[in-house]
Amino acid sequence: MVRVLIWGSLQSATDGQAKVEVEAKNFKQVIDALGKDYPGLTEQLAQGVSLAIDGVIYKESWFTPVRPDSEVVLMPLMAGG
Amino acid sequence: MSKIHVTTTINNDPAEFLCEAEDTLLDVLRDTLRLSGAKEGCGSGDCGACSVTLDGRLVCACLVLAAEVEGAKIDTIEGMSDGENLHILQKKFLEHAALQCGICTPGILVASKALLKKNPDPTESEVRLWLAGNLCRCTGYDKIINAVMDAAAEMRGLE
Amino acid sequence: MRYTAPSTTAEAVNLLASNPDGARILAGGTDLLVQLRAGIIAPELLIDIKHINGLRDIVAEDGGLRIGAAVSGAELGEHEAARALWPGVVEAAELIGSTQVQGRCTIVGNLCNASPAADSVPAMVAAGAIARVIGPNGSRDCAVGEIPVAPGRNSLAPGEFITSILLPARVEHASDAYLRFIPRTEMDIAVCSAGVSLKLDKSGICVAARVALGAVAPTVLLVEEAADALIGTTLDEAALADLANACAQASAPIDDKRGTVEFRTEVVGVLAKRAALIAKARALGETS
Amino acid sequence: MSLDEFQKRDFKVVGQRVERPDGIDKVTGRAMYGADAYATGMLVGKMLRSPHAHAIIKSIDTSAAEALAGVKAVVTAADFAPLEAGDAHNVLDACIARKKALYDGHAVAAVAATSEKIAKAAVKLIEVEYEILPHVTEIEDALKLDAPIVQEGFRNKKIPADMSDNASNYYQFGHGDVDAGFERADLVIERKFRTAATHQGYIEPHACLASMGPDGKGDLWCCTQGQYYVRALCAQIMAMPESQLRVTASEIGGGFGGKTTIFIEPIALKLSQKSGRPVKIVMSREEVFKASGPTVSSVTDVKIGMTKDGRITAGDAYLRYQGGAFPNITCYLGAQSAFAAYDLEAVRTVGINVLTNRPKQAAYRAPGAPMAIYAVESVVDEMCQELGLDPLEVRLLNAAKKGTKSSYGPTFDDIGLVATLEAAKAHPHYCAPLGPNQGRGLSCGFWFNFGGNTSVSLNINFDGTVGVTEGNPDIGGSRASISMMAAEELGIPYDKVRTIVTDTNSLGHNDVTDGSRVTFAVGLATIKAARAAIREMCNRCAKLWDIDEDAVVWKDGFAKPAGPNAGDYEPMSLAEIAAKSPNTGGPIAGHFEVNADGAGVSFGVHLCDIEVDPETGFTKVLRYTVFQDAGKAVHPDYVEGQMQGGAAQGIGWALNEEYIYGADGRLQNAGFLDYRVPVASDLPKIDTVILEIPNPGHPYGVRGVGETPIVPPLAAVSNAMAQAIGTRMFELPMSPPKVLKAIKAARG
Repeated sequence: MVRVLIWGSLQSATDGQAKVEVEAKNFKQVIDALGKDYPGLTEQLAQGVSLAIDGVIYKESWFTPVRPDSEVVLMPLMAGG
Repeated sequence: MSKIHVTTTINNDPAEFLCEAEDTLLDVLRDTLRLSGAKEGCGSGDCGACSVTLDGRLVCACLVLAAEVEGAKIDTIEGMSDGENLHILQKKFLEHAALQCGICTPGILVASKALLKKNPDPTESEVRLWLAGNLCRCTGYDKIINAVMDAAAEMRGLE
Repeated sequence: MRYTAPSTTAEAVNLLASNPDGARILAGGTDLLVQLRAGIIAPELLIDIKHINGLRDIVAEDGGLRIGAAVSGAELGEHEAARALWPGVVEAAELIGSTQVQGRCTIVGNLCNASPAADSVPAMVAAGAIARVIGPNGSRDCAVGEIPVAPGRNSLAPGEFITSILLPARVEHASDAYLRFIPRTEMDIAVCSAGVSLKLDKSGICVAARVALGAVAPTVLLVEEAADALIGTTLDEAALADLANACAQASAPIDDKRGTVEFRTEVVGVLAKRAALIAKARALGETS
Repeated sequence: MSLDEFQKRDFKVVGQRVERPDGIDKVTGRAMYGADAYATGMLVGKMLRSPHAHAIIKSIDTSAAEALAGVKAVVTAADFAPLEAGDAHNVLDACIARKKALYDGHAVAAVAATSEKIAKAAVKLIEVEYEILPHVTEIEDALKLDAPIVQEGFRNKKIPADMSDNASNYYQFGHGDVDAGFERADLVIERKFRTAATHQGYIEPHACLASMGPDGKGDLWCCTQGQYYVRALCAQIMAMPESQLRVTASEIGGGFGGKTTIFIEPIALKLSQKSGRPVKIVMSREEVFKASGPTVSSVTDVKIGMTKDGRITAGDAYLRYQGGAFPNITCYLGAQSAFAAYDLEAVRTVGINVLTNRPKQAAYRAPGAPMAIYAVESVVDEMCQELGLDPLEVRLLNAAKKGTKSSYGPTFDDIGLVATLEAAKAHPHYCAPLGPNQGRGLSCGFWFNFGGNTSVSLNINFDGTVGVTEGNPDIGGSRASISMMAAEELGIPYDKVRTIVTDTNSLGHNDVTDGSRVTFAVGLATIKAARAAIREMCNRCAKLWDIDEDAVVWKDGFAKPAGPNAGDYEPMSLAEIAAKSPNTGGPIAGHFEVNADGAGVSFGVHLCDIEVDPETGFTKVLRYTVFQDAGKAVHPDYVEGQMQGGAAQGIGWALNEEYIYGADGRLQNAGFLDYRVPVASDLPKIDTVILEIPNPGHPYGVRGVGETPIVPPLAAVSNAMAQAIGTRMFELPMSPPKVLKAIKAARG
């Protein structure tokens, strides 16, 4: 299981939990599992999200591996100027 | 209405064109004569990107009517280098990395050349004041000022 | 639109008179071209006066200087005699726009454009400058301060235009100065401004003064109470405080994107004080 | 990407100050920008724009314009097929009003004519019947429950029920128990800050030349930060396949985020399609201010708790951003970055977005962060003042470092904040004496930096020179940096390499030039493409020498036998291998395509000294120093240039730049005369100190540098102001009337 940190305003969709556990080995599996386990997250997931995996922000790379001890943080989709 | 015929000298070469009364010198340079080195950043004399000299006087080409330049002598960025030989200011701008996007660069070079002709040994604040009508949004002006000061020193050394 | 460049004033007057609504005088064009582009004006005819004999000259006259209507700010700034005679007027003229704009703009254009914030106008009013107006009925002289009548409107009759400005002669121990406030160091329109001209006696007491303010009323203000505050003093602290008060009292500015009523009222007095001190130092020969 | 890309090495080319490849063109006036393109038979396109901030378009009559001789096409929103909700839909609606004009300057129609004069005349002949609606342009007004609703349908589910329908996004971040943190504090300060909307102020107005053929193929030339994104949006809007639209990016005359989207391009394409001729549209400066994408304005509440020895116990921020009539993402970027510089046990930030009747905002250098960090850094500074603590020591005490759990969630790897703070502390600027009416301000700054989709192709020419093809417009000298990295990796001189920025159909996709990504991501792809070419060159040598492929290695521009066992062969230079390549298998090239990650965050610290005229409120910037971690400065001149340019923009934002709307909802200062960007005489020398803490995610340690430098100036100048005038201001810009008012209020 991988622990994923959920940002504050999304925690209403995770029963108030800041951290949720999902079964996943890569970026895509994290996103898929989050959507499946917590349907309240789907609106945000559809808008786009980034994942910070061990401190590095990934925008779309589905097959970036995630280890059970990885620090995984859900973030809104990052774009800039 | 018939167009106005204008005979002039641009970068030491004879030039003729037809224009309408409302055409600016910048319109004619860019669209008629295809000298597009002068840029239109504002069209109201506030940015200096269209700087040229008119009978040796630094002006914004957007604030001069084309019809007004009959018999005048105009110098633009296209005439700044002597064939393959860049003007010292042009060389110094490259050496000091005094440009980023480069859109303001032609105007700033023309303005700097006019300054050094009038004042070969300017202080840094004189350069800054002279160039206050040439907006640059990329560089924070620092490297531009360094390049002009360095060019001035080198040009004085050549005299 | 048509463009024409007559070679005599008579021709220019005729052209102007025969196109009463649709003709505009073009000298430096730094206001005119901006207004054309913005569609604020759409004249049928532009009359370029730069080719009229004498209009690009600065000539001595009765101890003063006559400045042609087509003399650019840069040309005026390079004129040593003008700088020496009326440094405040010249420095005001040099504040119009950038170096590029200086290459074209004229003090007559600045005056006729009738902006309350025109830089050269308070300085010229403080200097007691006289405009020479030519028109269908010949020429007449008029105090510079009578030219602007409202923002964007001047007192010239149909067919009239200004051919020159006379900066009058000046006695000893007299000088002038002009200051404006802008948020940046350059490239701005005055938020408020003050021109001060004064004359001292041998002991350094002010015996005559003119104080003119810009951008604090629909047109330039010549403030007699402000001058009175200086006359008879050495421009001590109390006199300067009275000057600032008189300026504030006389001001009737507006709130707009460039400044507030409160700011303009306060700062115009500060500028008048500082300009008065510069004019005094110049009159005493302490600075140029 | 692996996290250990970086390997220490001695650089030969990287780090030098070489001449840029586009330099000659730019100093001679030859460089071709957006407005410099011509096509035969070209028409001039002009827009008709709404004079109203908010109005229903009841009808548009274009018949008189169409009848005018010389007019070849007229376009309104009705000419575009409706799009599904999403990015392209919003972009098109912002380009041309469909049912409602949403802001002053919103285009409602466009014409293409044979001359500018005719086009202008035709625009005047278009008659639009408007039903004027009440408008709202300010954040706090837009949030009132009785406010006019700008657009329906953008409210998302997370927005609290008691909030106006103009709220479109709501994000909360943070960790720890904030309330308990405040309990532990010796001092808690809460303040409200406001920043005005500003504009990127690039000197080149938007310009494009569109050419659509009757066969459905199109070409578009435009100034943009991302030709591929322009293609994607325009193809969707024009309902054409991407392959049939080629977009070429011109030289770009400044962007700073403002050219990451489109404003005129679909209109030009549609006019071209309807007229059957090429159409050029060039925005006027007034149009740029009214109808491109300025940045957001903001209102932020910040509350911070601190112990008396300077440790921050908790931070809380509530940030509201308006970015015009459409939703935008600055609310979460700002909320995430607000406290990024600090190692905090408890932090909470909320960011919301508010719709108003203003143009759709575009990114502006580190979007969202400058306003957020201005508010936080102002409160930290005030607390230092209150507690009598040194502001730099307090930042050092609380600074985020490797292992810190960031305010937005992830744990930091190697970062340069402490190093930049130490550099600032050691710099003579920090202890230079100050005179009366002078003040010194300090602020930290932060930006995430991005990687993203990137394609690079690198060709070894037969004569031993190298061509690099990349797809990101060069906005600040990136072609030089990319050539340098190619030369470094290949072991050849810089002048043997030429890098060009290509069109959409000559190279794979590249994301927009944003997020300070180009030197990082394109550089990384270039290095990898060079490595691919090197592998092939080694293979060719192995064939020539008839040895195993693994037995050839590359060193300093030569292929060599791997060791004594591989055999004794004279090393072959790149040029020699290239010359023989037709004989050894054909042309040699390397390419690399990646969605790059591992960009590495960037921190900076700015020091600013100002002097204020207490009688007029005029502020003069006396001295300014920028300290920033560049990871590895590939071309130090252009790294310094980014640092100086960002600082200058930030100083403008702090002191004089602002969008001023009248009560009528119209923009009052749509020109460079009254939108006051700093001029040369407004600024002092801007000193720079580059630090190099390698980014673990890049082979050379490179981090993006372009955006961070606009973040600290807002608070640095404001903190200097507090010291200079003896009272603190809470609103930007600190223009003279406001400064004088603050001085007078403090005097009582």
